[in-house]
Amino acid sequence: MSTKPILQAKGLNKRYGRVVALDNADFDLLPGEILAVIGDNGAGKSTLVKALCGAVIPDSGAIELNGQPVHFRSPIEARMAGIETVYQNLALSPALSIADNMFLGREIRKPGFVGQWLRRLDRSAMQRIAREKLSELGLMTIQNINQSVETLSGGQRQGVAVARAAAFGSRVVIMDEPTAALGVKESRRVLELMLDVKRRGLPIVLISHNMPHVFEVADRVHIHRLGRRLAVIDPKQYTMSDAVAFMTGAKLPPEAALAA
Amino acid sequence: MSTKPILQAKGLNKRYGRVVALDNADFDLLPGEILAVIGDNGAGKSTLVKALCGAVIPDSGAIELNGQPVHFRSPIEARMAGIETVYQNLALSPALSIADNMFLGREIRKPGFVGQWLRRLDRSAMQRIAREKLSELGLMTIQNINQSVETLSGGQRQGVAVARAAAFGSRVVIMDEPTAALGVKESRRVLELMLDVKRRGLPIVLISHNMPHVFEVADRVHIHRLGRRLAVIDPKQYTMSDAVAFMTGAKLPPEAALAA
Amino acid sequence: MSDDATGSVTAERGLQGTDQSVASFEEDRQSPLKSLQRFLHEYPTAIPFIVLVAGILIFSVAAGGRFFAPFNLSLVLQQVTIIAFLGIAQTLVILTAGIDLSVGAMMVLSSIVMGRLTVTAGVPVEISLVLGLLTGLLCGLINGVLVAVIRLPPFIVTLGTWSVYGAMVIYVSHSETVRAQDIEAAGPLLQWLGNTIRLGGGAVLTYGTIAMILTAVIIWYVLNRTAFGRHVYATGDDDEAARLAGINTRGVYIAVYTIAGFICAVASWALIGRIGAASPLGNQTANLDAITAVVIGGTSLFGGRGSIVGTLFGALIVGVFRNGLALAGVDSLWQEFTVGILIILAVTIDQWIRKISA
Amino acid sequence: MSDDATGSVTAERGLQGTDQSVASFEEDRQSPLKSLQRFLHEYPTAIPFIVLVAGILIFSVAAGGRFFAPFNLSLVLQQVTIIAFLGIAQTLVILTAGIDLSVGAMMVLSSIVMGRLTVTAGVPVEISLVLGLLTGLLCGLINGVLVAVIRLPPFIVTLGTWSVYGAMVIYVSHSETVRAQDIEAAGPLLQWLGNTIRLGGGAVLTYGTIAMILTAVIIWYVLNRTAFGRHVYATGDDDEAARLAGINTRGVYIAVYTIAGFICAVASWALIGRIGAASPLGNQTANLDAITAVVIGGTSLFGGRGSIVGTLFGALIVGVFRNGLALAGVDSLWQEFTVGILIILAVTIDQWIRKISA
Amino acid sequence: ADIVGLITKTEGNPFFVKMREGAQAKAKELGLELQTFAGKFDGDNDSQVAAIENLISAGAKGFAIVPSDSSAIVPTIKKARDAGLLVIVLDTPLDPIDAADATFATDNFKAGELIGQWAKGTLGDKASSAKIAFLDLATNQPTVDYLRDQGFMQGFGIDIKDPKKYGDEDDARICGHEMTGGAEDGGRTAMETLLQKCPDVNVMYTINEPAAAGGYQALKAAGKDDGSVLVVSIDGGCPGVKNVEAGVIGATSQQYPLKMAAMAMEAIEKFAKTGEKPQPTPGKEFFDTGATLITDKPVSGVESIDTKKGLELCWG
Ligand SMILES: Nc1ncnc2c1ncn2[C@@H]1O[C@H](COP(=O)(O)OP(=O)(O)OP(=O)(O)O)[C@@H](O)[C@H]1O
Ligand SMILES: Nc1ncnc2c1ncn2[C@@H]1O[C@H](COP(=O)(O)OP(=O)(O)OP(=O)(O)O)[C@@H](O)[C@H]1O
Ligand SMILES: [Mg+2]
Ligand SMILES: [Mg+2]
Repeated sequence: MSTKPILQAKGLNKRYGRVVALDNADFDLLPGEILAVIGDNGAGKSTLVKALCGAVIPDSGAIELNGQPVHFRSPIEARMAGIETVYQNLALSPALSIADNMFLGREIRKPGFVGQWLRRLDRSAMQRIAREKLSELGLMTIQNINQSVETLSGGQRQGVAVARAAAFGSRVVIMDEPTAALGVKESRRVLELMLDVKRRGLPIVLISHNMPHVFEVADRVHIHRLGRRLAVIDPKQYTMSDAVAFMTGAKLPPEAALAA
Repeated sequence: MSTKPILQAKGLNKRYGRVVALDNADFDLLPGEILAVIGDNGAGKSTLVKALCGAVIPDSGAIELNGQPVHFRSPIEARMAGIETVYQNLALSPALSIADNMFLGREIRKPGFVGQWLRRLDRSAMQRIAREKLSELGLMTIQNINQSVETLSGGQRQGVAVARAAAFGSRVVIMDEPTAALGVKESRRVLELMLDVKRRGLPIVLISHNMPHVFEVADRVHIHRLGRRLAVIDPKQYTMSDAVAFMTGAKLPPEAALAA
Repeated sequence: MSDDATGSVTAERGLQGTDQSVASFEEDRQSPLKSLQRFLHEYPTAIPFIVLVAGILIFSVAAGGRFFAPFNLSLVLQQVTIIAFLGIAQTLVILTAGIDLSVGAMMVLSSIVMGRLTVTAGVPVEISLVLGLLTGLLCGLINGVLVAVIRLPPFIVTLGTWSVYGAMVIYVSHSETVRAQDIEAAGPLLQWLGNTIRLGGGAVLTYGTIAMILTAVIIWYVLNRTAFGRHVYATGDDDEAARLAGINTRGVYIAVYTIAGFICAVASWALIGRIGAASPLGNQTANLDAITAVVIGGTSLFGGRGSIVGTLFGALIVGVFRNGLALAGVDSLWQEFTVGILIILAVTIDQWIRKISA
Repeated sequence: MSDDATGSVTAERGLQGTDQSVASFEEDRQSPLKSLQRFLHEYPTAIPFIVLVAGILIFSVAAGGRFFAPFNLSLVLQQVTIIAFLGIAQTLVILTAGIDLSVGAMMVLSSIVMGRLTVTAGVPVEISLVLGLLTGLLCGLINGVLVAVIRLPPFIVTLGTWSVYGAMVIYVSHSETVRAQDIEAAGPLLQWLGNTIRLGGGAVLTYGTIAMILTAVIIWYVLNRTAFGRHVYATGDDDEAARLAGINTRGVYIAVYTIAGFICAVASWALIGRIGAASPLGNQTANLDAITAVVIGGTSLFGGRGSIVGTLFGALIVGVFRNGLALAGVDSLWQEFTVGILIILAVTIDQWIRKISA
Repeated sequence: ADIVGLITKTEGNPFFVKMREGAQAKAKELGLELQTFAGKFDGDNDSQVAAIENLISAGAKGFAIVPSDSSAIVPTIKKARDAGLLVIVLDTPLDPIDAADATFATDNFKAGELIGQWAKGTLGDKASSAKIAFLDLATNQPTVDYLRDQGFMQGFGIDIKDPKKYGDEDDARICGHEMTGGAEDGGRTAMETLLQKCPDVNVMYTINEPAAAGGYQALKAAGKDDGSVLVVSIDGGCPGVKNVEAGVIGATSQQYPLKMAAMAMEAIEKFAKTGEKPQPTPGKEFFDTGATLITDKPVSGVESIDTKKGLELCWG
């Protein structure tokens, strides 16, 4: 806890009409760590990360990146600040191809005049890289990189979104349930990929309902309950069943964790 | 294997342009069992169950329900035959309320003249029942049963779809990754609910990537690979790692399972 | 065997003693503005209503007492009756994410059928009335079948049938208006919806307006209180999901277009009541006006969201603007100009209220 | 500690030695029909092309040699030039799930500005041409800002600006045509796009048509070969997803409407070339014709799917039908009727081919 | 000030714009408050009904109207007259004509007849073998449309059959009818099509001068702008008369919207002051504001004025 958090939020609030999605929520992400965020359905986890990456503007609260206050008004700003996100609903354009989706908003242009002045896309480079990234994830069953995303299976789509974030994140990578629709093999790849990314020095925020995954890769676990951070625990000091108990309200977490 | 299958398919084929989603796939569901269908992403599991419940019309192949050949041309026909399905993409209407979605296509009308002749809906009855069903699933964080589905969290939506199928299935219940977005608590409820449904005598088809879940509840496991049924195994005779090995092609299943 | 199930099982040990209460958050005490916002959030139709009231207030000042007179206000109601009728029909269709460009043509065709049969062909007026209503129904059914069974885009279908029904109008009518005097002689029943009720203060209500309001109430009931209504919304919202959920979306499409056609036929009856005659000309822009009313009323052109009440307010907003500008003595050229700007403004205010109340 | 991780770990032991090859399925040998279907599935724009060819063949028989003469075919090309221009502008907008009802009004306004400045105000023709082009651009920009920044529905915005720009046309022009002779005297440059190139066989191509084709090529390039084009498709497909994926959707909307306005201004230049004069009249149906061309060309009104090439074919299909019917001696009443039916038929065939090839 | 109204068919047609300008000038001179209305398109009856209602509601003394649908508007006009307003119909008479207090009309049929006679006279012997292209207004044949068209045929010596519609004639000299919408682009496309149908066309009848200008562009493109095709039109607007002067149009029938509107304003003012209603031209059911043939190539037996005179009288 001595290092300064790379991404930090204090007292975030967000309500939708009557529904309170964030209720004075705090958040810290330390450099180089994998932070898991767990919590019941509807606890406000997705809203929290959306607030962190500019997709939702909180009603109140402060966010700091590297100690500097930031006010993202759109996901582009967060992305330019180096925060890359896999959204729970994936944020893919169904009618576009896999390669197009991977490079949406950061297309590669051809070298030289054609690219500089005619702004022509380098299709083949993008396709090649897209295929590489997908292969790293082991998404072998994708037969055609120019297939439109709407023709992919649910898991294949998720793979595309994860590959995109992992390939382009430069400061923080946020993943909202990246393995929810993935098969055993593909999930394993995503976990390995996360460890890879971590090795590159990038911190990761992982939202997941899969406790074995969480306990396998996370350095710290942020437990979210009823719109706020309930506690942060060290997965090496608590068991899965403790975590689940805290998260569902069956047990109260110890003071130390609360203070974390 | 002595009992006659309640739902059976033989030689189903389905292609989308170049992509072959079903390649001569077979399928059997025995009365009263929970049959898990596992396979890689894109193996064709969703397409298989869609073909079984009328959402997709296969290019060729035969389907029998209770030994009678059936040709569902729409999901309504399958539903009228008693097959209820939780689709992977949930099939909910975002702008409608939770209660409306639960009763879509089988609304309850008021008793007497108002219902019979003016066809007036019994809103309060539907809301009451909807709330009951959701509570059974433990979806406590839903604050308002008249909330529109688009305002729910991903997991909450899945809960609504599962509750709907479990409440109305009369012959077969099919669930395509029902716990993918659910929390630990909610997943547990769904598993319990499945066992409940099984106890009522209804057979269930469960598609899932979660091996512990599959091995906990399934009576038989249908392994799908590259568009066809590779094998059917008994989860009591094989380990999870065997199943994963078969499904990913790391190992070949024994002859006996292949013949099943 | 079950050597593997341990992971999930151990994790779930933590579930014992789980909190079973329903989550509830404290509501902070609300300022009046906050509660207004919350109110608007829950009743979005209130927004066009507010715009309407604002419009009435503005013109009451700008155009003086003549505008706010009961007679004039009831006049506005008469003037928007036809557009409101078509707007109701259009709302149904738009709720299913469709559009019906042929509403104006169906209305004119029905009115010509009624008028010509009665006056030229000498058919008893009751029968020609029924045949006229059936004409609208049939036209709507054709639209519906093309949309639902052949699965053509509604825009194209109704653009095509608009031409076709328009040509039929000319063919059937020989481009001649069936004169009011002749209708009055041969079948006054056709003009029945033109009768009026006098209310206090000089206000005058036509039967046609009452019929329109009745129609609106019925359709409102159907949309909000019956299963069919829910199916309309679900189909418009996401028709694949609705189909998977077991709705006969095809039936919904056919029904919606057919009902729309029928409402247009009723509108044609009211139209004869309003102008006395059955005219083959005109109502070319009725489509656009009706769609405008629907959209100003807050119904989404992408389907699944909207309401009949909104459409009525939408029609009234445009009617009030046009009437108010005229009474304020604005030149006809600048009337168009101002109506254009006011339409944009009305929807801007709507958007703005929705945003702050979201 | 990690006493719990066993479950998932044991399951994954099975992953060792996983098959690493890319899945591939055998393709059965294909019949010619099958390969046609596959071809159509991959190149959906081929469908309007087929309908077009079919139309040409039919009229070559029905209307005799007069129709199939090179001169007549080039005439059809001239006749659809303006609609195709507007259709290109409209395609851009519709691809973002919008609609622009003001294209016709923007075009007429630009042409009036060019004509009046040159002839009445005596401004040098080069300057008035530029000012005219800027007029269209500005009108489009206004549409774009209203759509993107205030987030109003495009239908309402452009309905409103249609009224506004229409009123401006009347105001600026005093409803008077700027005569062809006067333009010829004061600024023949405005009529430059009316010049023609003679091809073999009597076919005649105007510079306007060439400009239209050039515009189509440029927009095609932008849509298919640049990042901006991808963003247009993504925004139209699902604008929330596009926003989350880091696209400046607001910028896309503004750009698209502005470009559309500019294309309309170029169209107005071609229009002066075609009719010689700058007229405040007409082009009332241009909007609808342009949208029809877009939709027949296979572009979805819900955004994200479609192509410029389809729009060109769509415009040609309607042009061929109208010309062919007239040459076949069909009465104008039945022309309307038949065009309506043909529009539906064309799209039916399209749907049908797509279905069998799916 | 007393309120008076003017309701025209559309906003965009110069004919009606001039009418509005005439009425505005006269109303200002007489100290009246003028409210103007227009339909959204040719044949827009509904907007005119609403306009009349608004005038009743505003307490107007009277109004002048160019009816879009001369019979469908009648019941509404009756309502206005019952409410004590003076109703003057301009340009196109009502059906029945006495449904209005007064009618100041140009005789559109007569206007057509004049150019028909002129064309026949100009062609002389060739008239019997002429080939005529008709550039009409719209498929639904609004009143002006068939009156002008049938007037022309009558003047040219074609059996018009039903005088209330065109298209039912069987004279071999008719090449065909195409719709122009009364605008240049429609005129050009229509004439291109008719030229394809009948390459030997030598007479082009046009519903109005914008259509004529558009049609002329088609002739020009086909190399037929050498005077081999006679162009006739109706309206007599200043650009139209200039086109006659330039030889684009052979002859046009001039009408007088400014005069019509100004007279209507005077009549309403008089009625408001004295209760006196205007009287029709002796021998006719309406007050004829006249139509004059304008051409620089007069034909004997058809009265006409030249373009110089025409430009003095033209309306815009
Ligand atoms: N756009 C919205 N409008 C209204 N309510 C919303 C909206 N988005 C989220 N909510 C509500 O806010 C609460 C928190 O939602 P959120 O998606 O953050 O939950 P979550 O923790 O991510 O759940 P899950 O694990 O199921 O994804 C839920 O009760 C949800 O209904
Ligand atoms: N509508 C469609 N159009 C084209 N291809 C499709 C379509 N639906 C599915 N496919 C393809 O068919 C194959 C099987 O898809 P399916 O959804 O059945 O897989 P799945 O086994 O359910 O995978 P997952 O576990 O990821 O849900 C995939 O390769 C997919 O790309
Ligand atoms: Mg979430
Ligand atoms: Mg699936």
